[in-house]
Amino acid sequence: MDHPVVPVKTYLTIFGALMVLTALTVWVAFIDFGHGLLNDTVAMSIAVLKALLVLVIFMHLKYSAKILWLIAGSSVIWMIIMIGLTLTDYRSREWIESQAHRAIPWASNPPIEQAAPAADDGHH
Amino acid sequence: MSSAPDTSATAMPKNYLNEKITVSSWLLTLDHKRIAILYLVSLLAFFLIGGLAALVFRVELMTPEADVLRSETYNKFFTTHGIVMIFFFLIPSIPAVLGNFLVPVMIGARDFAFPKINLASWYVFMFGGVLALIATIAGGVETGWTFYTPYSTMYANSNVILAVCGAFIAGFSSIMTGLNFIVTIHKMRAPGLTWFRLPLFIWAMYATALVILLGTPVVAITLVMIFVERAFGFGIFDPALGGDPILFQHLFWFYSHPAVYIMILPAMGVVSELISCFSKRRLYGYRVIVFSSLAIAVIGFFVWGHHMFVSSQSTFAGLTFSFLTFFVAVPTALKMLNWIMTLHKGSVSLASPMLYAFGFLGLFVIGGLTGLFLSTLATDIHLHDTYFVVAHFHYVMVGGGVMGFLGGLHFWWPKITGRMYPEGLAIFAAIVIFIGFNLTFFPQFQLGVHGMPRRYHVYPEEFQVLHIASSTGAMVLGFGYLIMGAYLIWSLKFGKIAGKNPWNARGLEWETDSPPPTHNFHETPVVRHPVYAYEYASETSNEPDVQSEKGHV
Amino acid sequence: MSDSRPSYLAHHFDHLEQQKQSATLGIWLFLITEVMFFGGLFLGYIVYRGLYPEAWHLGSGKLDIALGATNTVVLIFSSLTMALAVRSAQVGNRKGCAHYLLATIILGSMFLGIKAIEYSHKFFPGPDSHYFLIPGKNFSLASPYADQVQIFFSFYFTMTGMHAIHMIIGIGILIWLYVKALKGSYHEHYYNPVEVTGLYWHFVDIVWIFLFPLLYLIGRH
Amino acid sequence: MNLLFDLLPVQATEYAKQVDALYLFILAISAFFTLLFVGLLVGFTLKYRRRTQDERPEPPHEHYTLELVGGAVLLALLMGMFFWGAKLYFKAQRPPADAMEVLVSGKQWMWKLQHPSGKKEINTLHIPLGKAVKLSMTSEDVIHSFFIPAFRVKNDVLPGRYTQVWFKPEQEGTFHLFCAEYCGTEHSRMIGYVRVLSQEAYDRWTMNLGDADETPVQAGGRLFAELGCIACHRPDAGALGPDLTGVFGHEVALSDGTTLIADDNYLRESILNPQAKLVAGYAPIMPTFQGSVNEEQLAQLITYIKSLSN
Ligand code: HEA
Ligand code: HEA
Ligand code: HEC
Ligand code: CUA
Ligand SMILES: [Cu+2]
Repeated sequence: MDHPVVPVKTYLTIFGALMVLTALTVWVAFIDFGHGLLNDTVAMSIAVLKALLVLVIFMHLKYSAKILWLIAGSSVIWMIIMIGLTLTDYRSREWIESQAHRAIPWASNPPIEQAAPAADDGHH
Repeated sequence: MSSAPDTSATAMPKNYLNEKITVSSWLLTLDHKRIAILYLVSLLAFFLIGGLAALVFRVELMTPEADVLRSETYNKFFTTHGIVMIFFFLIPSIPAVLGNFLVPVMIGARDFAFPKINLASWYVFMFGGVLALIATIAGGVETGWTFYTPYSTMYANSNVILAVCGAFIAGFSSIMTGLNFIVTIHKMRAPGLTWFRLPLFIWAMYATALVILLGTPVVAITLVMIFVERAFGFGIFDPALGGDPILFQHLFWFYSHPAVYIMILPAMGVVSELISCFSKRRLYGYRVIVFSSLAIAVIGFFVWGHHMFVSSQSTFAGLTFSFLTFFVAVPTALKMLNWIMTLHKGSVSLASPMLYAFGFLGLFVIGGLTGLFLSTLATDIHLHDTYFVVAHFHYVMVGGGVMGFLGGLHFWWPKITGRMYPEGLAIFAAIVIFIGFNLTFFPQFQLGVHGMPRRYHVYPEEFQVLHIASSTGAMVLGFGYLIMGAYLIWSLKFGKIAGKNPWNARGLEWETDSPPPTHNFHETPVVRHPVYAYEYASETSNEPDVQSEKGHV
Repeated sequence: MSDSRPSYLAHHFDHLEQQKQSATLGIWLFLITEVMFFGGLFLGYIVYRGLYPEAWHLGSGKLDIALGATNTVVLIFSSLTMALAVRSAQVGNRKGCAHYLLATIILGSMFLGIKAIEYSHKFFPGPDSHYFLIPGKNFSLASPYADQVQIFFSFYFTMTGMHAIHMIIGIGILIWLYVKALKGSYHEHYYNPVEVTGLYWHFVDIVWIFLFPLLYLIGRH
Repeated sequence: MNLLFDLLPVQATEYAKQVDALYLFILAISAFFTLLFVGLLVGFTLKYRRRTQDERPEPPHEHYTLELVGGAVLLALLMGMFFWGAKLYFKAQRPPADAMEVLVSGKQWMWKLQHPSGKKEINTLHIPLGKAVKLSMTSEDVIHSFFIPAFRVKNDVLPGRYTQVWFKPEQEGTFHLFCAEYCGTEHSRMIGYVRVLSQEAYDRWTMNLGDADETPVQAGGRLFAELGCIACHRPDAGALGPDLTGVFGHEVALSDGTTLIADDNYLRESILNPQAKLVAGYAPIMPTFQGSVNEEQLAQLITYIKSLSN
């Protein structure tokens, strides 16, 4: 079950693609898409694409057993768990502290500053 | 109990222990069994250091005033105790000693996939351990084992740098061990040994190794961040610059919560083996136990925020983490259920290893259930950072982890050394340890509920009575360990020869000599039966066990 | 079986295939730990970038995009030579393997050299600039966000520093491989070490593929 | 109280009683399962003890009904704990609107407290009976934690941020106050008392010693003038900065299009790091006051700004 030998041409093609993508990501960084988030999304998509090319061809994932896909995948998933759950804290800090108490229907106390009236209907 | 042939032969057949006995043959050995012994000796030394530190501060806590130690010294002692016990004793304990010894033998392999990495892991471990000891003993670190910023990076003394390096380096040794386990279990099983014929101890090691691989690197990078902030003045968590100390806690607990499962899963694996052997039957719900180990390993990564309910992480995050925490309790509870049901209609005998298994069950139930008080938001607000937490984690770590380790050590002692220890003394010591343990830590629940904060050097007078009880218990506990240490050492030379299979257990490790030869088996075993096939004479034979046919009375 | 065992088959394996698969599995598992290791830094980066976007733009603007891009090219190029080194070994071209390894070493060192130049610009900002960008007591930058930019630079140095350490370790291993490859140790029947090192090297490349846009390219528009 | 015989510590608030009810609920479940478990353990061990050396029991059957049912029942119990705990937790997170605000500043190794009347004290907190009290807490150095066991409340006290704790004492007396987060050498001496006095006694206590001090609101107003805030934050049309009247607790539109509710942390940030969140329609000209105000002054400024919203 030896890995098949990948032709040199494939390697060169991938290398070329990586170069093009590098140029692209630099070029695109100087264009204003109007919203910062969009720039980030484009930059990250290109980076993910590049990483995939390296993983699949240079690192022979394409020719490898399923278990290696599983490993590569799970490492990314775990990183997402770590980052995602931590961000539940950061993303919801202001949200809850100032107003979101109302959003929890079964918690019955009035929120900090909006005294009685907001509490009557309890949930919006 | 044992049908060991009571030969008076003093010379053992050639085995891994007596093959070559020069110092370099030990220090440069690539044999996983010898590496396990190296680990065993070093870990017991660390346990002794950590335990003695505890005894000293327990003595200090007998009175409300400061009389034995100064505040600074007290803080250094509990920090040493925590760091040593966690990073240098309990995390490596079962994997590095019993796992190292048994994984290849239990799966019928000649060695681990990467023996050199295995040896390197011990050296790395010792290097980290020595650094940490220099830091904690020679200089003194006083941050607690949790290294919270900004205290650790801006205020505590600079020995913290060394301690951090020590813990960082020890992490590598964990990773090396974990990596070896997974690759070996995947690639080197004996013919016929399918995944669902693996002993539960192997499954436990596998799950543990997963947690190690996914978690340890995160604490490593966290320690690196502490290091650069402390040593080079980089601002990472510094609130003065707008840094967030809570971020440190997230990173730290992302590893350190799963780490508690690194400590308990192996003990659970040991207990599964013990219960099966001393009830003489396959475990009830074998697959449930397998999958619950994996479930614990996975869910364990989702709950770290329960250490931060009052840290002022967002309310919503607290809610999320509390909710998720309850889900780890379910697979654990299922394991408990299966263990109990294995006894039902079994053939139960109470040899000393089984006593430890029972100790584990009784104490871990209490430890685990008190975990529920802590994962419930409102009660944790009150109980957080009190002695209730201290009692909780000693019940799970000492009552669970250490009991499992000692049970396993007793169970496989004849395999490891080729000799039996005196059973009567062993039972006595087990009982002393059990009593001492409860006397030490049960009063701490009451202390905690009444508000006694942890990491307190001096405390209000009304807490004294319970503290005295606890300190007394610690002495009894230490005494129990002392007896145990004494008879184990005694048995090395004077113990009765054990023979291949003193417990009449199933499993490949019992099919080879005690102690095993250097390459574990004289010829590669072929497994022919399901796991724990007590109805057959042995794992590899074709014949049903003759005894079992007439076994039912 | 023992009479037919080649010298490069370790005693505890049954056959070459088992040894090879173990090595590959092992290195991939190791790479998991690397992902999580850098993951911790990415987490910190994301949290602070969310809190202080302006500071992140400001800090990123202080980095030299030309040097960063050059380094990206150099590193990807080294990944290519590494892949070709593995391939040469696979097809039994012992000489080619050594040459490509050497090329990889040189490119890797170039990367580090350029990195060193970049670092030195932060240490010695030149007579006419009014800032000093090494985090710590002396950090100075005329900006209301100076403090938060300092956090940016703490991350910049920690991330690229950790990456550079990985490169240095990689180059060390490559040199060792090169010496053995010169002796012809790697060939179509046995090239595990080259392959495993290759996987590591590509991984380090991937880390840089992410670091480059995250550190150099934000807020350029 | 007697630690040996009392299951629970003093319950000096209504909230404490509610927490204890939950505590007893979990305790009952725990006791039940522990007893059941140990009972089975002992029972099975006796009943099925090994009688002959070569006894070989039947291997158990492989079906999973017991596990499924058991797991489901447990999960139900656990969710009960979760919701009950979460409900109380929300209560603890949200002080009533009329709560009296006491400023708390933690410092290695003491608690500095300041009352609305301006009265300051260290390590002992005097509060009136039956009145909701809210503590706005911050730290001058490391993380501390404000813990009053009799009220079942606790929250970490962080440098660079405000956190809060609230309670409504319903029993006169003296209760422990502990620092519950390890904060260095004298952590265990960072303790004090909470004295719950009747309203009259509290007023008398305030009068006796409190006349010399200005209130935080007064001090904040003075600082507002002294530091020059007033120069930009004037309630007239041509002012450089927004009028701060009625800002606190209300929605603020930011220049990036988002909105938020102005709370303590927002005010704090606006003063220390004004560029972080710009108010829509204003230039980023406000200087930072990082370094020119200390924690105490900052707290007074914020209290003053809050008072503009009443
Ligand atoms: C081996 C180590 C270990 C283990 C296994 C556990 C297991 C658990 N722990 Fe523990 N814990 C620690 C070690 C461990 N812990 C340590 C070291 C700390 C403190 C760190 C520090 O701050 O220094 C800590 C702290 C800690 C906290 C933070 C407390 C605080 O600081 O405020 C919390 C909160 O949720 C918690 C919860 C749990 C839970 C829910 C489990 C669960 O996994 C338990 C599951 C088990 C059971 C539930 C029992 C068995 C089940 C039955 C008998 C069936 C019946 C059960 C039901 C009704 C469900 N632990
Ligand atoms: C595995 C982990 C582990 C273990 C085994 C122990 C074991 C013990 N711990 Fe533990 N403890 C922790 C982990 C552990 N601890 C952690 C993580 C903390 C938190 C630290 C922090 O806050 O930062 C802590 C904190 C802690 C505290 C709280 C301190 C404080 O907050 O102020 C206390 C107080 O009683 C305590 C007591 C004890 C006692 C009496 C033992 C006893 O069980 C010890 C008994 C052992 C001995 C007495 C050794 C004797 C051995 C022999 C005599 C011979 C054997 C010889 C051979 C076999 C050759 N520990
Ligand atoms: C040079 C003028 C100037 C001075 C002096 C000044 N500010 Fe401001 N301030 C502004 C401007 C302009 C804004 C609106 C833009 C922004 O958010 O930064 C503002 C915003 C604020 C806000 C947020 C207001 C809102 O509507 O949400 C607060 C609170 C505040 N300032 C407090 C203070 C305090 C307290 C001081 C004195 C210690 C002070 N300011 C001094 C110009 C100033
Ligand atoms: Cu302040 Cu502990
Ligand atoms: Cu935990």
